[in-house]
Amino acid sequence: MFKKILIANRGEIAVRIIKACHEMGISTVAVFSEADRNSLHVISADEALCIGPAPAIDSYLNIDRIMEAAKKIGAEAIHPGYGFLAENADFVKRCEEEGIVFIGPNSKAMQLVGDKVRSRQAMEKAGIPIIPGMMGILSAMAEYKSEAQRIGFPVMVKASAGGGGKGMRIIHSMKDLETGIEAGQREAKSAFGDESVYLEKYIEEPRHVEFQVLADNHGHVVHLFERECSIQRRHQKIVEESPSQALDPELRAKMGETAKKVIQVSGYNNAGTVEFLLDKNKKFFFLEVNARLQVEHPVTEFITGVDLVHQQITIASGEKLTISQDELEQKGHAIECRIYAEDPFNNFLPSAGKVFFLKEPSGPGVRHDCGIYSGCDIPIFYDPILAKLIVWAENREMSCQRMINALDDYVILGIQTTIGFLKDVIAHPQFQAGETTTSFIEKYFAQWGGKEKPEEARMIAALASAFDSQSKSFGPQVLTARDVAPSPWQTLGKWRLGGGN
Amino acid sequence: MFKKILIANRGEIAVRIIKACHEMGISTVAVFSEADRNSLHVISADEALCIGPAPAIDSYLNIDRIMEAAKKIGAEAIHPGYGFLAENADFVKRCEEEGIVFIGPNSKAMQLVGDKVRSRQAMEKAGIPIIPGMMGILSAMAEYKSEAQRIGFPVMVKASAGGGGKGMRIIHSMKDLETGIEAGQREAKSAFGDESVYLEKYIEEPRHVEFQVLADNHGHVVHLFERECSIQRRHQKIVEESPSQALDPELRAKMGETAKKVIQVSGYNNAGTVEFLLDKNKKFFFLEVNARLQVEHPVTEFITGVDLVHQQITIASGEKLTISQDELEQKGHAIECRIYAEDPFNNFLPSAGKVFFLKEPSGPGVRHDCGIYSGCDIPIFYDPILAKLIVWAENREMSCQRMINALDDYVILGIQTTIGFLKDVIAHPQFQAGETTTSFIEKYFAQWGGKEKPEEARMIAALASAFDSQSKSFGPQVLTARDVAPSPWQTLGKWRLGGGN
Amino acid sequence: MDYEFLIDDVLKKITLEKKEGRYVVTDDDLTHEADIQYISPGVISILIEQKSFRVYLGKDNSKRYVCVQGHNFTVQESTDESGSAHAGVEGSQEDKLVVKAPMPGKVIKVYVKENEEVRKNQTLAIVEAMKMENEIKSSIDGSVKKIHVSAGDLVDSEKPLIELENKK
Amino acid sequence: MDYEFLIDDVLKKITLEKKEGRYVVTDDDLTHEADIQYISPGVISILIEQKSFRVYLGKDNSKRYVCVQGHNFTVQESTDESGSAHAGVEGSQEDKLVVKAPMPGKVIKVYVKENEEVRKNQTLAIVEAMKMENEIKSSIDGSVKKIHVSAGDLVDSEKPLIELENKK
Repeated sequence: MFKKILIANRGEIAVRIIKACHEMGISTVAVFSEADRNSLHVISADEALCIGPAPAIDSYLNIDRIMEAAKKIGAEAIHPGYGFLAENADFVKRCEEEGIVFIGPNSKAMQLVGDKVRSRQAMEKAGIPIIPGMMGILSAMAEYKSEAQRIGFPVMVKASAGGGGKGMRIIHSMKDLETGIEAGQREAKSAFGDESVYLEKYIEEPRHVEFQVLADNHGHVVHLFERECSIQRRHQKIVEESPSQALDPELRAKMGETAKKVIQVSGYNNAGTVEFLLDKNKKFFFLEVNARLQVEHPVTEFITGVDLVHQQITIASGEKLTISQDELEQKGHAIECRIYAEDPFNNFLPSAGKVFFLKEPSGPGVRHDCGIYSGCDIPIFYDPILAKLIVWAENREMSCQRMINALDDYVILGIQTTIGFLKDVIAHPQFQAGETTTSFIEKYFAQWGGKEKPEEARMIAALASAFDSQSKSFGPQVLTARDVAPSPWQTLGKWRLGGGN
Repeated sequence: MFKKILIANRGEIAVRIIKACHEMGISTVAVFSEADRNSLHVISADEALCIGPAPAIDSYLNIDRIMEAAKKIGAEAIHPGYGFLAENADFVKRCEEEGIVFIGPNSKAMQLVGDKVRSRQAMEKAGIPIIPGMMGILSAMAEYKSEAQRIGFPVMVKASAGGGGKGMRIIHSMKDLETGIEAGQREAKSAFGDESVYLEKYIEEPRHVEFQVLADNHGHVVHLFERECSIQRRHQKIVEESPSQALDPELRAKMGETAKKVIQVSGYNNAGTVEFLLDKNKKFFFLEVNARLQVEHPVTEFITGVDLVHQQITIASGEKLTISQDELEQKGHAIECRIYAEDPFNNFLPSAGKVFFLKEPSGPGVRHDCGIYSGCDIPIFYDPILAKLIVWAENREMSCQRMINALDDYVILGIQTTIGFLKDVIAHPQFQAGETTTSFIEKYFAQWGGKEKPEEARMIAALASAFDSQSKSFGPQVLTARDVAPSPWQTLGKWRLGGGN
Repeated sequence: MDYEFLIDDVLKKITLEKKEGRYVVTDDDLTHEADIQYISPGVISILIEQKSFRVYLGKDNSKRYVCVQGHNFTVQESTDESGSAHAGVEGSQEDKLVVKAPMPGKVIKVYVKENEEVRKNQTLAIVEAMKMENEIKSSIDGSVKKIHVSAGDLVDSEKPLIELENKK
Repeated sequence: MDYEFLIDDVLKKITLEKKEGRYVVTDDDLTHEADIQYISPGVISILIEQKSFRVYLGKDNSKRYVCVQGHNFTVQESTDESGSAHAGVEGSQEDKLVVKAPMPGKVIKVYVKENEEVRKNQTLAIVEAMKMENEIKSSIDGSVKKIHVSAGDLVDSEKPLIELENKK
């Protein structure tokens, strides 16, 4: 087993990986940009190295600096988390060449599944159901037009190197095709350094159902059942759950076997996720492989009891899988809500600044994977994810209740977050009924403006403020505005989401 | 289902019950003594009523005041937690008479299992294995002496009304019998208002293994497997786990069936625990029924996935059990550590005062049932339990690692606690090997004085203090000593434990 | 004492007096007795009759952030100063002619050239930050007077990007 | 600046200087450069070379409570004042003759009578609190001069329970 692991990431996922390492007796190294000196992952690790300026391209995406840090500090392995270099095949290759273990798939498999067009070809050949669409990348706009014609509108523009909604766009008619493809190319380029995009048939109101997979270096593969991630905003998952309300045991087994086959065909190892779209007729299509630990992995950990980060590290160290498919079972129901630094009252514009107060929710069946603390700054340079709230209960009904209760018990002051919005999503009758599709938010929350706040709460807020201005001792300290990035987002126009996981 | 429940308790268990009620959509009422105005349970509840002065006898043990509060506020049910009135049959009867639902067993069953001597008789009659000892209560000291002679030393003095180590004493020879019985009677009187004690054969180095049971009001009984609670200090459990390392499936099934029979024989309903001693030859003896929610109930919740407080409330509302014995299984391994306000460096003397800082441990598989917060006062009037740390992992080895890691991540400043001591208990080779008996602490920790603190940590402590005295902004506030009870315990002589659960 | 707060920009008046160790609150015409305590830094416990409220409070130099029962409020003392600061948000006509970077970020694309005519709400440039693209739009019908940046530039907050001029 | 602390009652000297935004620490003869920040109320982050330390710090008026890597320390500034306070703990011979209640609690039993002879460490009474019984013992060989309480009494901290006198 490794003695020292470098975590090439930041935020909640870096903190979560650090905890897993400590439980396994492994020493941890954080790397950080100049904007992240006081971030939680730096404070939580045993060692920490600054690797460059705030822009990710100069720090968290800088392969040379990360390799240099790993060598300087004597790390035997690197965990990439999600985002940043997690799915960068060049980085994986570089690790392989320099004899540092990359905790993730091998570079060849990463290259294949990372190239959406090539992997579509490979999967079609292996008999995996795929969405009708282009089977190659084109250069001329005219060719995209004729392909779009062939597939039939609406079509999806997707980044070949992509994942997680980056560079993705729905195009409803020929007149929007050109600007849509250009925007997709630009975002793809900025997110992955590769502007290739392709077109696929747009499937209406599908469910997004993905299967978690573990594959060791010795050819053993198991799946750990599904997560349903249909609740999305701008192609970005915001709520995930397991089990999916749409699967019965038969369909689950069939999709699980398909997921394992996808992994085998790809020559994939370590933890990965096989994404499917499930249409209204319960027909499923292979979408892509996410070659990393997913944001939503805790959902699977809750329902199977398997610690996926422990497994990743164990597999990367060369050990054989000790879990067999027969032993695995889904128990109870888990839901995850992603907590973003975004203002749901104002078109979900990012909200950077200082967190003046944090109260983490807690209780039986409540897990909070957190990257922030009272007094920390949220920089403007990175993904707006602050934390994840995950709950487990015996059944879906109690799981929803527990989530609502935990969101009620969750306080973040100073910046805008999605907490209140998520509460209304979980409480929505259609969500409670399990009627979840990728159009859910668009359909039921396009006009969302929050509920009227009760007059009593407003009176209590005034009372507390009056008390605070009389009170000398024991109040909160005035945190200085030093280092607080200005938050001008509120005053601005239309934003487009260009990233995420 | 109930609309409003009054919780006749304080501390972590009251907070835990309040959370369960909120998840079930039930409004909560806290009651508090004058010493507890600022306690966490008061702040967490929807409503709160002061029921009297600090001494428990005038507040938490005062049946009239609690009934009055319940009626005034319109509570339909009372949850007693553990300790205080939880096993007081008079209180249960009073609730029954006044039409308020007591969330626990009926008064008749409570009376039977609460009388250790009568229940021993009943169990012997039903063919349940019991420890050799007295079958009745005596009045004259001379009779105790002849009974002790008959049973053979060493003998245990036990409170007839007792539980949780209260009034319990081991007597090794005739010359210690009289003072031992007197002390036991005094403690029993003070804890239960009943001085009756009896004698039992003392079983050497047994394991303490108990079975969690749920029984509805319609005659359905299930057991939720065992908890091993052998790690005790002065007959007080401090670490609990499940599964027990001493049971194989056959013995587990046999003990589980016996536990269910005990419950049936007693006419018992709601949640309860059947305690057994398991000797070196894997022979087990019925000890007693704990007619309440146990401190260590989260261990069972983790390994079975059943929320025992939800079940208690559901059963009390008259619903049928929806869990069947076949569906129940033990999954993974859970450990609980009780966090006491005691000074392990000084003979575990209680440590009252102000908590200047609290950092709660967290992470996957970590649960913290907590009754305190940064800035709260620990009053001297009640049980020294502050919180419980419970972890779950796939197997016992990882569960131990996770516990050690979580204890490392746990900070309480200002008062002395058992955190450091517990870390050494879990890390002890004999604990890791599963060699746990009720003599464990006596055998391996009699001379415990903590490990040498590393010089580096001492240097960092000095450095931080120096920095703090230079620093003006952002440091912790000096919390005023107002309301802090003096903590003179450290300077005193020998203490005897007179209570607990 | 009388207090006037802007709570989420709506005026709220309240009176709070200390009387024999307890507090008396007057809200509109209703008077309550309240037991109010700072129990922990940033946490206030309020008991009014039997009701228990836990309030979280954070503050910077000008604002209080308050959370009551899962509802977040922004509370400002209602003074002349805050009133005028409010009015300032609108900005002058002159300001409108200088298009500034809304936050530190990267210029992704500039769509216009100097002297080009533009319409109100036409997209002039795209600036990216926190993984989102922000379309910078024209506030007027007019023309481009000067362009200060080009694609790929890193810009600081408030940095002028483009100057416009009104139609002559 | 030079600091002298009593850490868990053991003297520790350290020097801390601020130099160009960073700190220089001298501990014995070793000098380190350190990056030290208050990141949150009561939480300090220290980076020394690549090592990362998270320190928790609480304080009352006379003491700091510090936790480093799971180890708790009590830190006092080593001044004359703290030294003399320390010496005061021992108490005078006169004090020893008045047996006081160690804390608020309840007298469970008084084992002695007035004028009864007692030996050093003999149990005089039992006081109970926080569910534990505390045996109150004689500090001298002598006799009981006066008894101020009886079983069942509630006593406050520092309340005299029993007065002793030395053997004549």
